[in-house]
Amino acid sequence: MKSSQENHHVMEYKTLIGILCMLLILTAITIGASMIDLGKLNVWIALFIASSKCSLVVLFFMHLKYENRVIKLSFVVTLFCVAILIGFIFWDIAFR
Amino acid sequence: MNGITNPLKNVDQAFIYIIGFSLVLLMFITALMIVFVFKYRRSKHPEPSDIRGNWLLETAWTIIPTVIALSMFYIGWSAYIGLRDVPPGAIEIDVFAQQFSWIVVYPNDKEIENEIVVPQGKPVKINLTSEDVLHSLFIPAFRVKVDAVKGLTSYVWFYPDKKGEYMFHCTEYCGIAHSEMNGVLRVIPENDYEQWLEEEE
Amino acid sequence: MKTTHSDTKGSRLGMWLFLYTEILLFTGLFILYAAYLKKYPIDFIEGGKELSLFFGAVNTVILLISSFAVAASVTAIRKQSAKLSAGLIAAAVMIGGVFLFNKYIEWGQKIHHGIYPNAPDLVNGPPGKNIFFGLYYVITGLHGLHIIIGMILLCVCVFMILTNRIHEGNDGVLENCGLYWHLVDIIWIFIFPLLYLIV
Amino acid sequence: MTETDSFFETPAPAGYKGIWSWLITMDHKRIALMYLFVILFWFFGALILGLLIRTELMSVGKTIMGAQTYNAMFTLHGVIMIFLFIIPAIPAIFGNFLLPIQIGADDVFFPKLNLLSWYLYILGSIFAISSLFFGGPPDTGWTFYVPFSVSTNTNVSATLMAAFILGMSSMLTGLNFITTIHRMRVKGMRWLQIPLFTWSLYATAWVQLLATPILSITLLLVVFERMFAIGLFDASKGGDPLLYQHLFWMYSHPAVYIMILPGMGVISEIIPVFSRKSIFGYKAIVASSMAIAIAGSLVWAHHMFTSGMSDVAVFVFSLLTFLVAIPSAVKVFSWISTMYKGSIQMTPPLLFSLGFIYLFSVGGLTGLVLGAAGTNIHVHDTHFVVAHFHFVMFGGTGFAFFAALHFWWPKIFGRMYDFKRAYVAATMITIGFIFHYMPMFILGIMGHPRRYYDYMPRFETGNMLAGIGGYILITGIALMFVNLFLSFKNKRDALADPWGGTTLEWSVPSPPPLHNFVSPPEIKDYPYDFSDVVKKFKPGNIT
Repeated sequence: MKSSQENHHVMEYKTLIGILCMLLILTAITIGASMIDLGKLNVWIALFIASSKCSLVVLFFMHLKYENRVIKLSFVVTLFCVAILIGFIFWDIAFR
Repeated sequence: MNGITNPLKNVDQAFIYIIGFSLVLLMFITALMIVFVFKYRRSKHPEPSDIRGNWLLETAWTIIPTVIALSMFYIGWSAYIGLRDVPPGAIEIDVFAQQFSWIVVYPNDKEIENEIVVPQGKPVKINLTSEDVLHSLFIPAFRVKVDAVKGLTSYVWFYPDKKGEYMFHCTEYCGIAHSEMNGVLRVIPENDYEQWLEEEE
Repeated sequence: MKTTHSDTKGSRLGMWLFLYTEILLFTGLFILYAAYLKKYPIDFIEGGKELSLFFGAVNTVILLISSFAVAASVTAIRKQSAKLSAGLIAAAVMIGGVFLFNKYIEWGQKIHHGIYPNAPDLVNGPPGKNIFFGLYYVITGLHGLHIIIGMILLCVCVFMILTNRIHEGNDGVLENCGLYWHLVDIIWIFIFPLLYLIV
Repeated sequence: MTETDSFFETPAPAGYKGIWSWLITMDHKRIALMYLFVILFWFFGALILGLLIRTELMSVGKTIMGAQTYNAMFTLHGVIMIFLFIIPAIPAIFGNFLLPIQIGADDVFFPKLNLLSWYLYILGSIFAISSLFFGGPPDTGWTFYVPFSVSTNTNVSATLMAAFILGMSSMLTGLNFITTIHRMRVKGMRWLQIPLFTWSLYATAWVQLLATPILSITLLLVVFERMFAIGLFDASKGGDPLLYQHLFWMYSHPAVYIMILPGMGVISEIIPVFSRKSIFGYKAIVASSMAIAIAGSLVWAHHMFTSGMSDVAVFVFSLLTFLVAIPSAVKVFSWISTMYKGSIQMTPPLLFSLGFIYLFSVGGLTGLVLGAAGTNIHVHDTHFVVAHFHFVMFGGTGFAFFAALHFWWPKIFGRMYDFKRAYVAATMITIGFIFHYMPMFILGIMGHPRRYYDYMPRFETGNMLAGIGGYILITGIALMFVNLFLSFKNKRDALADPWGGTTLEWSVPSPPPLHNFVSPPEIKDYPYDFSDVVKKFKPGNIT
């Protein structure tokens, strides 16, 4: 049996609570932003805030910040893939 | 002939260009393969050389095919543009595809089924839509094809410069009688066409 | 004998790979959302207004808290306080239950108001609205299914912590189940503004 | 029972006998053989369906079946060949068997998951058959295009669920492979020492992992559409049928690379071994595998040039399609250069590989005709396309599969087959293949649409020729399998390394023992270094 002691990162409770607070604040901001009508910009703001929240969860709750390169890199690849799939379909629908 | 180039010529040229290049390449590959297998067979050539790569060669055979491929793309794309750019003054005909027939409606509301009649020497634009599932209008003689989609109007145009009768088919699978969903495209002289258009069924 | 390897790094890699497939699964739906938002911007805004901001916001907040609880429980197990860890997970499961209960009420209200797939009001109304609610039901339904799966996984974790099969030094299972729960949370982070907050 | 006993003689898990030592096994080699068994079953079934289709088309009008039967048959032929044969064939059989051995591991990373994948495959199979007995076999074509797949009365849902489950099976296999390659390489094996077959599986696994979920959700949506009439793809309710096609091809085009990449990996193993010479441009082949995997995911909409999508999209996707051609061309050139100044020994696996290079080149080059927008319009959805993708999938992956069977058969079963019969079979298969599919190119250019139950009389000669070719082809395939199975009777034991290979699987006994490696394997600096082999096999002779 190999030991599984490969430097587990322990997140401090304080950090976690800090992250949670930030997440809640961002939630409030996104609700607030949706009250103001900025036209098309609204969607982008909402997506930006959601992405920030998502980054917080992924980096700290899911420990991605402390993971090895393989996982970090493959996660970026996946996001890239998602962006391509959603983006490339607009070659069609935006010009139809 | 009123300055319109028939797009099918470009399409055919693109076919010849791409298939020609491909045949040359294919023969080259096959010949090399056969020559190597015979020339370097073990009984004749028991001592293999240890070659693991050649930087120059590998770069060359990445770049040259890229150039060829891009030229093919360009020729294919310009042929496609010809199929999409409808010249002004085209006759517009509406076609409705349904399981399993084609309803053809002329600007004066004349309606016929499974038959398209067009005058010789005038560009024709067909606006196509579907009443139910997907269909696709394919007129092989004019190298055109487009899907009929419910809720979407698509078009093809072609230039009938010769008289005659041509088949058209459905090429998007649409059910049990898919293969029977054919029709005839008749190209007739312009005078006959005007007369035909006014005729009652 | 085959060595029974306990390579937690490897199983975590496997879990992440699995999460990628989940992300791509929802991407399929978000592609549809993006395409239809482009096609029916007005109807989507109208549809968004009919959804209850209250339920959406509450569910967002509680999911975030449950995510925190799961993250904290991993910390707890590493600090050798198994009881706290189990408690936090149990709390997360309960929050998941509240989430589902809210969802149930919300769906119930919608269905009561004649908004459900293939409802006459929707079919005869503006096409974009039908699409919006079609997506709403599919996305939230699939997400709800993931919540249920996540809750089951977390329950297993509670059980394993209490029977000392997850402990400090062997917390791979807890960590991986936690990852899954966080992913479900992330997906909701995107669903919430896209469905509820669209203006 | 000793450590060197083959995995056939060592039950895994220990203590179980007979069928149970297979059904609950977690040994990657046993699972590979279970895959072999069921995949061949489906392959034969779908071959027969294909033959019946071509028989029906041999003459104008009704020949042996009605239109509905015909439609169901080409649908099932497609679904079975794609989801139950080509996609799993090489990864699930040879990948499972060889990947761990090639990287010096004793199993895949998640053995239980591996077994689960097999059971998911079986469950998918059951769903696929069930549609035959409940509600009538589907008649939508394997593409399940909406709105037809939503409105038809046949039991499409069962088939959709089958494809969904099979997708999960393939996804989990990919997940397993990636983790295995990352975590279980024997100590000292660096990334650029991994054999090319494993590299190709690695590239494939990423596509399996990232593309399959899109198909899963799409098929699920069609099932929902059929059950609840949501209207997401229904034009009369505001849906857009074209979006289905986008989503479908987002998976199904990359799936083409899931099918062909492992085949290319097989060829990259075989050519150097029988040329007794290092593969030409190892790094270029690795890079092209990854390039194909990435670029192949960006070109899905080239299946939709006539669908009514925007011209801008046609431009972009046509351009990208031509760029995918480059890495494939690089591979073909590398294989041929590998033979240059080699010491080539003709064997059945090599003959199949040469067939692969030729047929795959034809398939790839005709792909250029389809990639160019202007020419695509004319030949799209005609027999030209049918011929093209059969050249790539059957002439490519199919031949690679046959080559792999002949190449690794002695390793897997420890038995050598008869060469003469294998040559006869390979020749028949190739000739039959060319007779079968070449006429379809001509038919397509003449304007013969695909999925046609009946056709114009002027297409009859071509269809007749294709039919005859089909019979030659299938006779050759039958002969090939008879020959392979006869090897069990001959009792000609194969050596551990009958061909003179350099990768790790040739360093273990044939068949391999349960734990693959009795002592830790030795890693060469370069996986295709033949200098030792050349010394050992002087003068070359095969047992």
